[in-house]
Amino acid sequence: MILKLKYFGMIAEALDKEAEELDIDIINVAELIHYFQYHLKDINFKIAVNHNLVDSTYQLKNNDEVALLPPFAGG
Amino acid sequence: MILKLKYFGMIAEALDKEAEELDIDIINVAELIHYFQYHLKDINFKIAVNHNLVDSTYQLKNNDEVALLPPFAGG
Amino acid sequence: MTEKIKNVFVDGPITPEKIATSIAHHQVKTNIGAHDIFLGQVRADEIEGKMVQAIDYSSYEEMANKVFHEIRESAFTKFDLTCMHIYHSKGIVKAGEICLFVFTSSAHRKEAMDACRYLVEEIKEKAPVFGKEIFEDDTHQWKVNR
Amino acid sequence: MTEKIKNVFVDGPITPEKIATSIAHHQVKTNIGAHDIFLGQVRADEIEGKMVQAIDYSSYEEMANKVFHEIRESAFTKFDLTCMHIYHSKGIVKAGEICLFVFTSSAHRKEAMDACRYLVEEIKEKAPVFGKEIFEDDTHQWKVNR
Repeated sequence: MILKLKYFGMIAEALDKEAEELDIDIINVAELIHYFQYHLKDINFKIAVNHNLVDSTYQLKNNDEVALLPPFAGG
Repeated sequence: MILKLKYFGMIAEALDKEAEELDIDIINVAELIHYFQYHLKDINFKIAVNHNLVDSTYQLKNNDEVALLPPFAGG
Repeated sequence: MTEKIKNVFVDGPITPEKIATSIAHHQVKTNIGAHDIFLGQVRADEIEGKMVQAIDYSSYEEMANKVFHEIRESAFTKFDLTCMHIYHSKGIVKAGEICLFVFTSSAHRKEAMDACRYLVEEIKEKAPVFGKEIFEDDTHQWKVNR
Repeated sequence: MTEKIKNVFVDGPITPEKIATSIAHHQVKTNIGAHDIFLGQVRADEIEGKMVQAIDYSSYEEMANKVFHEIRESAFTKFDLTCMHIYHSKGIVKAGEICLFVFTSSAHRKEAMDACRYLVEEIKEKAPVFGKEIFEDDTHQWKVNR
Protein backbone atom coordinates (compact mmCIF):
# COMPACT_ATOMS: atom_id res chain seq x y z
CA MET A 1 0.00 0.00 0.00
CA ILE A 2 1.31 3.47 -0.95
CA LEU A 3 1.13 6.22 1.68
CA LYS A 4 1.97 9.84 0.88
CA LEU A 5 3.70 11.00 4.03
CA LYS A 6 4.15 14.64 5.04
CA TYR A 7 6.38 15.87 7.87
CA PHE A 8 6.27 19.26 9.57
CA GLY A 9 8.23 21.41 11.98
CA MET A 10 10.48 19.53 14.37
CA ILE A 11 9.49 16.21 12.74
CA ALA A 12 10.62 17.35 9.28
CA GLU A 13 13.82 18.49 10.98
CA ALA A 14 14.34 15.18 12.85
CA LEU A 15 13.71 13.07 9.73
CA ASP A 16 15.51 15.56 7.48
CA LYS A 17 12.71 15.53 4.90
CA GLU A 18 9.31 17.12 4.39
CA ALA A 19 7.58 14.42 2.38
CA GLU A 20 8.02 10.94 0.97
CA GLU A 21 6.02 8.10 -0.48
CA LEU A 22 6.24 4.87 1.43
CA ASP A 23 5.14 1.46 0.16
CA ILE A 24 4.44 -0.27 3.46
CA ASP A 25 2.39 -2.99 4.96
CA ILE A 26 0.69 -0.90 7.59
CA ILE A 27 -3.09 -0.96 7.82
CA ASN A 28 -4.00 1.20 10.76
CA VAL A 29 -2.77 4.37 12.43
CA ALA A 30 -1.68 2.57 15.61
CA GLU A 31 0.89 0.63 13.63
CA LEU A 32 2.03 3.79 11.85
CA ILE A 33 2.52 5.56 15.18
CA HIS A 34 4.51 2.61 16.46
CA TYR A 35 6.66 2.67 13.31
CA PHE A 36 7.49 6.38 13.70
CA GLN A 37 7.90 6.43 17.47
CA TYR A 38 11.06 4.42 16.93
CA HIS A 39 12.51 7.25 14.80
CA LEU A 40 11.01 10.23 16.63
CA LYS A 41 11.63 9.10 20.22
CA ASP A 42 10.30 11.79 22.57
CA ILE A 43 8.56 14.01 20.00
CA ASN A 44 4.81 14.12 20.52
CA PHE A 45 2.81 14.04 17.32
CA LYS A 46 -0.71 13.72 15.96
CA ILE A 47 -1.73 12.05 12.72
CA ALA A 48 -3.91 13.64 10.03
CA VAL A 49 -5.17 11.62 7.09
CA ASN A 50 -6.34 13.59 4.07
CA HIS A 51 -6.39 16.80 6.20
CA ASN A 52 -8.39 15.40 9.11
CA LEU A 53 -7.04 14.38 12.49
CA VAL A 54 -7.58 10.67 13.09
CA ASP A 55 -7.20 8.41 16.10
CA SER A 56 -5.18 5.23 16.34
CA THR A 57 -8.02 2.93 15.18
CA TYR A 58 -8.28 4.63 11.79
CA GLN A 59 -7.83 2.21 8.85
CA LEU A 60 -5.43 3.50 6.21
CA LYS A 61 -6.20 3.20 2.50
CA ASN A 62 -3.97 3.14 -0.56
CA ASN A 63 -2.81 6.66 -1.59
CA ASP A 64 -3.85 8.30 1.69
CA GLU A 65 -2.07 11.56 2.47
CA VAL A 66 -0.74 11.00 5.98
CA ALA A 67 0.71 13.93 7.93
CA LEU A 68 2.76 13.76 11.13
CA LEU A 69 2.03 16.91 13.11
CA PRO A 70 4.22 18.00 16.01
CA PRO A 71 2.78 20.32 18.74
CA PHE A 72 1.00 23.37 17.33
CA ALA A 73 2.43 26.86 17.77
CA GLY A 74 -0.02 29.14 15.95
CA GLY A 75 -0.74 32.67 17.10
CA MET B 1 -24.57 79.21 50.41
CA ILE B 2 -23.30 79.41 46.83
CA LEU B 3 -23.37 76.24 44.72
CA LYS B 4 -21.82 76.08 41.26
CA LEU B 5 -24.22 73.88 39.35
CA LYS B 6 -23.42 72.04 36.12
CA TYR B 7 -25.95 70.32 33.90
CA PHE B 8 -25.30 67.76 31.20
CA GLY B 9 -27.03 65.97 28.33
CA MET B 10 -30.78 65.65 28.64
CA ILE B 11 -30.71 67.64 31.91
CA ALA B 12 -28.99 70.63 30.27
CA GLU B 13 -31.61 70.32 27.55
CA ALA B 14 -34.55 70.12 30.00
CA LEU B 15 -33.32 73.09 32.03
CA ASP B 16 -32.14 74.95 28.93
CA LYS B 17 -28.79 75.81 30.51
CA GLU B 18 -25.42 74.14 31.14
CA ALA B 19 -24.35 75.89 34.33
CA GLU B 20 -25.46 78.42 36.89
CA GLU B 21 -24.60 79.64 40.36
CA LEU B 22 -27.36 79.25 42.90
CA ASP B 23 -27.47 80.92 46.30
CA ILE B 24 -29.65 78.47 48.18
CA ASP B 25 -30.37 77.21 51.62
CA ILE B 26 -29.72 73.56 50.91
CA ILE B 27 -27.30 71.66 53.11
CA ASN B 28 -27.34 68.09 51.89
CA VAL B 29 -27.64 66.22 48.62
CA ALA B 30 -31.03 64.71 49.52
CA GLU B 31 -32.56 68.17 49.62
CA LEU B 32 -30.87 69.09 46.35
CA ILE B 33 -32.27 65.98 44.66
CA HIS B 34 -35.72 66.81 45.96
CA TYR B 35 -35.39 70.37 44.64
CA PHE B 36 -34.43 69.20 41.14
CA GLN B 37 -36.83 66.29 40.92
CA TYR B 38 -39.62 68.83 40.75
CA HIS B 39 -38.08 70.32 37.58
CA LEU B 40 -36.71 67.13 36.03
CA LYS B 41 -39.68 64.84 36.67
CA ASP B 42 -38.86 61.38 35.24
CA ILE B 43 -35.20 61.96 34.35
CA ASN B 44 -32.87 59.76 36.40
CA PHE B 45 -29.74 61.50 37.57
CA LYS B 46 -26.71 61.12 39.80
CA ILE B 47 -24.94 63.86 41.71
CA ALA B 48 -21.22 64.55 41.60
CA VAL B 49 -19.62 67.07 43.95
CA ASN B 50 -16.20 68.37 42.94
CA HIS B 51 -15.88 65.53 40.37
CA ASN B 52 -16.83 62.68 42.71
CA LEU B 53 -20.13 60.84 42.82
CA VAL B 54 -21.82 61.33 46.19
CA ASP B 55 -24.84 59.81 47.87
CA SER B 56 -27.82 61.62 49.33
CA THR B 57 -26.32 62.01 52.82
CA TYR B 58 -23.41 64.13 51.54
CA GLN B 59 -23.17 67.55 53.21
CA LEU B 60 -22.70 70.41 50.75
CA LYS B 61 -20.22 73.22 51.37
CA ASN B 62 -20.05 76.77 50.09
CA ASN B 63 -18.63 76.97 46.53
CA ASP B 64 -19.01 73.24 45.83
CA GLU B 65 -19.16 72.34 42.15
CA VAL B 66 -22.29 70.23 41.90
CA ALA B 67 -23.04 68.32 38.71
CA LEU B 68 -26.32 66.70 37.73
CA LEU B 69 -25.49 63.68 35.60
CA PRO B 70 -28.12 61.92 33.48
CA PRO B 71 -27.63 58.26 32.43
CA PHE B 72 -24.22 57.56 30.91
CA ALA B 73 -23.81 56.70 27.25
CA GLY B 74 -20.07 56.31 26.73
CA GLY B 75 -18.61 53.85 24.26
CA MET C 1 -2.31 57.24 41.46
CA THR C 2 1.04 56.75 39.80
CA GLU C 3 0.64 58.78 36.59
CA LYS C 4 -0.59 62.13 35.45
CA ILE C 5 -4.24 62.36 34.38
CA LYS C 6 -4.39 62.12 30.58
CA ASN C 7 -6.95 63.58 28.23
CA VAL C 8 -8.92 60.65 26.82
CA PHE C 9 -11.09 62.71 24.47
CA VAL C 10 -10.48 63.25 20.78
CA ASP C 11 -12.54 65.56 18.58
CA GLY C 12 -14.86 63.62 16.30
CA PRO C 13 -14.36 60.02 15.17
CA ILE C 14 -11.32 57.88 15.97
CA THR C 15 -9.69 57.06 12.63
CA PRO C 16 -8.29 53.68 11.52
CA GLU C 17 -5.00 55.52 10.93
CA LYS C 18 -4.83 56.53 14.60
CA ILE C 19 -5.34 52.90 15.55
CA ALA C 20 -2.61 51.75 13.13
CA THR C 21 -0.19 54.34 14.51
CA SER C 22 -0.93 53.21 18.03
CA ILE C 23 -0.31 49.55 17.10
CA ALA C 24 2.93 50.46 15.30
CA HIS C 25 4.23 52.27 18.40
CA HIS C 26 4.08 48.98 20.30
CA GLN C 27 6.40 47.08 17.98
CA VAL C 28 9.45 48.26 19.91
CA LYS C 29 8.04 46.66 23.07
CA THR C 30 9.25 43.14 22.47
CA ASN C 31 8.04 41.83 25.83
CA ILE C 32 4.46 42.08 24.50
CA GLY C 33 2.93 38.85 23.18
CA ALA C 34 -0.73 39.81 22.89
CA HIS C 35 -2.81 42.90 22.19
CA ASP C 36 -6.54 43.21 22.56
CA ILE C 37 -8.37 46.12 20.94
CA PHE C 38 -12.00 47.00 21.48
CA LEU C 39 -13.65 49.48 19.14
CA GLY C 40 -17.09 50.98 19.68
CA GLN C 41 -18.74 51.98 16.40
CA VAL C 42 -21.85 54.14 16.07
CA ARG C 43 -24.79 52.02 14.87
CA ALA C 44 -27.47 53.30 12.48
CA ASP C 45 -30.22 52.00 14.76
CA GLU C 46 -33.79 52.36 13.58
CA ILE C 47 -35.98 53.74 16.36
CA GLU C 48 -39.69 54.17 15.65
CA GLY C 49 -39.06 54.29 11.92
CA LYS C 50 -36.22 56.84 12.08
CA MET C 51 -32.55 56.06 11.49
CA VAL C 52 -29.71 57.26 13.74
CA GLN C 53 -27.26 59.11 11.50
CA ALA C 54 -24.78 60.26 14.17
CA ILE C 55 -24.15 60.59 17.89
CA ASP C 56 -23.09 63.91 19.37
CA TYR C 57 -20.96 63.04 22.41
CA SER C 58 -20.55 65.40 25.34
CA SER C 59 -19.08 64.79 28.76
CA TYR C 60 -18.30 66.26 32.13
CA GLU C 61 -14.75 66.35 30.91
CA GLU C 62 -12.75 67.05 34.08
CA MET C 63 -14.61 64.33 35.96
CA ALA C 64 -14.55 61.92 33.00
CA ASN C 65 -10.78 62.17 32.62
CA LYS C 66 -10.45 61.55 36.35
CA VAL C 67 -12.76 58.51 36.12
CA PHE C 68 -10.85 57.14 33.09
CA HIS C 69 -7.66 57.60 35.08
CA GLU C 70 -9.06 55.67 38.06
CA ILE C 71 -10.29 52.90 35.76
CA ARG C 72 -6.81 52.66 34.17
CA GLU C 73 -5.10 52.54 37.57
CA SER C 74 -7.45 49.85 38.77
CA ALA C 75 -6.84 47.76 35.63
CA PHE C 76 -3.07 48.05 36.09
CA THR C 77 -3.56 46.70 39.62
CA LYS C 78 -5.82 43.83 38.60
CA PHE C 79 -4.03 42.65 35.44
CA ASP C 80 -0.42 42.10 34.44
CA LEU C 81 -0.31 44.61 31.59
CA THR C 82 2.51 46.16 29.62
CA CYS C 83 0.42 48.97 28.11
CA MET C 84 -3.08 50.37 28.15
CA HIS C 85 -4.67 53.13 26.09
CA ILE C 86 -8.17 54.57 26.03
CA TYR C 87 -9.58 57.15 23.63
CA HIS C 88 -13.16 58.39 23.46
CA SER C 89 -14.73 60.74 20.93
CA LYS C 90 -16.37 64.03 21.73
CA GLY C 91 -18.63 65.88 19.32
CA ILE C 92 -20.21 64.36 16.23
CA VAL C 93 -19.46 60.74 15.26
CA LYS C 94 -21.41 59.48 12.26
CA ALA C 95 -22.92 56.00 11.94
CA GLY C 96 -20.14 53.59 10.93
CA GLU C 97 -17.42 55.69 12.59
CA ILE C 98 -15.52 54.75 15.73
CA CYS C 99 -16.21 56.48 19.06
CA LEU C 100 -14.26 54.32 21.55
CA PHE C 101 -10.80 52.75 21.28
CA VAL C 102 -9.53 50.57 24.14
CA PHE C 103 -6.12 48.96 23.69
CA THR C 104 -4.46 46.54 26.13
CA SER C 105 -1.12 44.77 25.78
CA SER C 106 0.46 42.02 27.83
CA ALA C 107 2.97 39.21 27.61
CA HIS C 108 0.06 36.75 27.45
CA ARG C 109 -3.34 36.71 25.78
CA LYS C 110 -5.52 36.04 28.81
CA GLU C 111 -4.39 39.16 30.68
CA ALA C 112 -4.79 41.38 27.61
CA MET C 113 -8.30 40.05 26.88
CA ASP C 114 -9.54 40.09 30.48
CA ALA C 115 -8.26 43.64 30.98
CA CYS C 116 -9.81 44.91 27.75
CA ARG C 117 -13.22 43.55 28.71
CA TYR C 118 -12.92 44.96 32.23
CA LEU C 119 -12.06 48.41 30.87
CA VAL C 120 -14.96 48.46 28.41
CA GLU C 121 -17.48 47.50 31.10
CA GLU C 122 -16.07 50.04 33.56
CA ILE C 123 -16.13 52.82 30.96
CA LYS C 124 -19.75 52.10 30.00
CA GLU C 125 -20.80 52.09 33.64
CA LYS C 126 -18.73 54.84 35.21
CA ALA C 127 -17.63 57.50 32.72
CA PRO C 128 -19.85 60.61 32.67
CA VAL C 129 -20.22 60.69 28.90
CA PHE C 130 -23.50 61.55 27.21
CA GLY C 131 -24.71 60.79 23.71
CA LYS C 132 -27.33 62.57 21.67
CA GLU C 133 -28.55 60.24 18.92
CA ILE C 134 -29.35 62.41 15.92
CA PHE C 135 -31.86 61.10 13.39
CA GLU C 136 -31.95 61.79 9.68
CA ASP C 137 -34.69 64.41 10.14
CA ASP C 138 -32.52 66.24 12.74
CA THR C 139 -34.71 65.24 15.68
CA HIS C 140 -32.84 63.44 18.45
CA GLN C 141 -33.04 61.27 21.53
CA TRP C 142 -30.57 60.65 24.36
CA LYS C 143 -28.66 57.39 24.36
CA VAL C 144 -28.60 55.35 27.60
CA ASN C 145 -26.11 52.51 28.18
CA ARG C 146 -27.48 49.14 29.22
CA MET D 1 -20.07 24.89 5.15
CA THR D 2 -21.62 28.00 3.70
CA GLU D 3 -18.59 29.77 2.25
CA LYS D 4 -15.55 29.03 0.19
CA ILE D 5 -12.36 28.15 2.07
CA LYS D 6 -10.18 31.27 2.29
CA ASN D 7 -6.43 31.53 2.52
CA VAL D 8 -5.64 32.76 6.03
CA PHE D 9 -1.88 33.00 5.54
CA VAL D 10 0.05 36.14 4.70
CA ASP D 11 3.77 36.23 3.93
CA GLY D 12 5.75 37.68 6.82
CA PRO D 13 4.39 40.04 9.49
CA ILE D 14 0.88 41.51 9.52
CA THR D 15 1.28 45.27 9.22
CA PRO D 16 -0.57 47.95 11.18
CA GLU D 17 -1.66 49.34 7.79
CA LYS D 18 -3.39 46.07 6.91
CA ILE D 19 -5.25 46.25 10.21
CA ALA D 20 -6.26 49.88 9.57
CA THR D 21 -7.52 49.00 6.09
CA SER D 22 -9.53 46.14 7.49
CA ILE D 23 -11.10 48.41 10.13
CA ALA D 24 -11.87 51.09 7.51
CA HIS D 25 -13.70 48.54 5.33
CA HIS D 26 -16.18 47.99 8.14
CA GLN D 27 -17.32 51.59 8.38
CA VAL D 28 -19.96 51.03 5.70
CA LYS D 29 -21.53 48.32 7.85
CA THR D 30 -23.64 50.55 10.07
CA ASN D 31 -25.31 47.66 11.87
CA ILE D 32 -22.00 47.01 13.68
CA GLY D 33 -21.70 48.46 17.19
CA ALA D 34 -18.59 46.69 18.47
CA HIS D 35 -15.35 45.28 17.09
CA ASP D 36 -12.86 43.15 18.96
CA ILE D 37 -9.36 42.67 17.58
CA PHE D 38 -6.78 40.26 18.92
CA LEU D 39 -3.18 40.60 17.79
CA GLY D 40 -0.46 38.09 18.50
CA GLN D 41 2.99 39.67 18.60
CA VAL D 42 6.30 37.80 18.58
CA ARG D 43 7.99 38.14 21.97
CA ALA D 44 11.74 38.46 22.42
CA ASP D 45 11.75 35.74 25.08
CA GLU D 46 15.00 34.95 26.79
CA ILE D 47 15.56 31.19 26.91
CA GLU D 48 18.67 29.91 28.64
CA GLY D 49 20.39 33.24 28.15
CA LYS D 50 19.56 33.57 24.46
CA MET D 51 17.05 36.01 23.01
CA VAL D 52 14.39 35.06 20.44
CA GLN D 53 14.84 37.42 17.50
CA ALA D 54 12.17 35.97 15.17
CA ILE D 55 9.77 33.09 14.62
CA ASP D 56 9.74 31.26 11.30
CA TYR D 57 6.15 30.03 10.86
CA SER D 58 5.30 27.04 8.72
CA SER D 59 2.08 25.09 8.44
CA TYR D 60 0.31 22.19 6.84
CA GLU D 61 -1.37 24.81 4.74
CA GLU D 62 -4.23 22.90 3.07
CA MET D 63 -5.28 21.40 6.39
CA ALA D 64 -4.73 24.65 8.30
CA ASN D 65 -6.98 26.62 5.93
CA LYS D 66 -9.62 23.93 6.31
CA VAL D 67 -9.30 24.07 10.12
CA PHE D 68 -9.51 27.88 10.13
CA HIS D 69 -12.60 27.57 7.95
CA GLU D 70 -14.23 25.13 10.37
CA ILE D 71 -13.36 27.38 13.32
CA ARG D 72 -14.95 30.36 11.54
CA GLU D 73 -18.10 28.40 10.70
CA SER D 74 -18.42 27.21 14.27
CA ALA D 75 -18.01 30.77 15.60
CA PHE D 76 -20.72 32.03 13.23
CA THR D 77 -23.01 29.35 14.66
CA LYS D 78 -22.20 30.10 18.29
CA PHE D 79 -22.16 33.91 18.20
CA ASP D 80 -24.30 36.58 16.57
CA LEU D 81 -21.61 38.14 14.40
CA THR D 82 -21.70 40.55 11.50
CA CYS D 83 -18.13 39.88 10.34
CA MET D 84 -15.11 37.78 11.19
CA HIS D 85 -11.59 37.82 9.79
CA ILE D 86 -8.51 35.77 10.60
CA TYR D 87 -4.99 36.24 9.25
CA HIS D 88 -1.88 34.32 10.26
CA SER D 89 1.70 34.89 9.18
CA LYS D 90 3.89 32.38 7.42
CA GLY D 91 7.64 32.70 7.14
CA ILE D 92 9.76 35.02 9.23
CA VAL D 93 8.16 37.37 11.78
CA LYS D 94 10.61 39.38 13.89
CA ALA D 95 10.21 40.10 17.61
CA GLY D 96 7.77 43.00 17.98
CA GLU D 97 5.96 42.19 14.74
CA ILE D 98 2.43 40.80 14.48
CA CYS D 99 1.81 37.17 13.50
CA LEU D 100 -1.92 36.73 14.19
CA PHE D 101 -4.85 39.07 13.51
CA VAL D 102 -8.34 38.02 14.63
CA PHE D 103 -11.16 40.51 14.01
CA THR D 104 -14.79 40.06 15.09
CA SER D 105 -17.67 42.49 14.65
CA SER D 106 -21.18 42.44 16.05
CA ALA D 107 -24.08 44.72 16.93
CA HIS D 108 -23.13 44.33 20.60
CA ARG D 109 -19.88 44.17 22.55
CA LYS D 110 -20.41 40.88 24.37
CA GLU D 111 -20.82 38.82 21.20
CA ALA D 112 -17.77 40.42 19.55
CA MET D 113 -15.59 39.86 22.63
CA ASP D 114 -16.78 36.31 23.36
CA ALA D 115 -16.29 35.31 19.73
CA CYS D 116 -12.81 36.81 19.51
CA ARG D 117 -11.65 34.93 22.57
CA TYR D 118 -13.20 31.70 21.29
CA LEU D 119 -11.43 32.07 17.94
CA VAL D 120 -8.03 32.72 19.51
CA GLU D 121 -8.30 29.67 21.78
CA GLU D 122 -9.49 27.45 18.93
CA ILE D 123 -6.69 28.63 16.64
CA LYS D 124 -4.01 28.00 19.27
CA GLU D 125 -5.38 24.51 19.93
CA LYS D 126 -6.42 23.27 16.49
CA ALA D 127 -4.53 24.94 13.67
CA PRO D 128 -1.54 22.92 12.37
CA VAL D 129 0.88 25.82 12.45
CA PHE D 130 4.48 25.41 13.59
CA GLY D 131 6.94 27.99 14.84
CA LYS D 132 10.70 27.87 14.83
CA GLU D 133 12.03 30.33 17.41
CA ILE D 134 15.27 31.71 16.03
CA PHE D 135 17.82 33.07 18.49
CA GLU D 136 20.30 35.87 17.89
CA ASP D 137 23.10 33.34 17.33
CA ASP D 138 20.99 31.61 14.62
CA THR D 139 20.36 28.52 16.72
CA HIS D 140 16.69 27.69 17.19
CA GLN D 141 14.07 25.79 19.14
CA TRP D 142 10.50 24.80 18.30
CA LYS D 143 7.69 26.77 19.91
CA VAL D 144 4.87 24.82 21.59
CA ASN D 145 1.51 26.42 22.52
CA ARG D 146 0.32 26.07 26.07
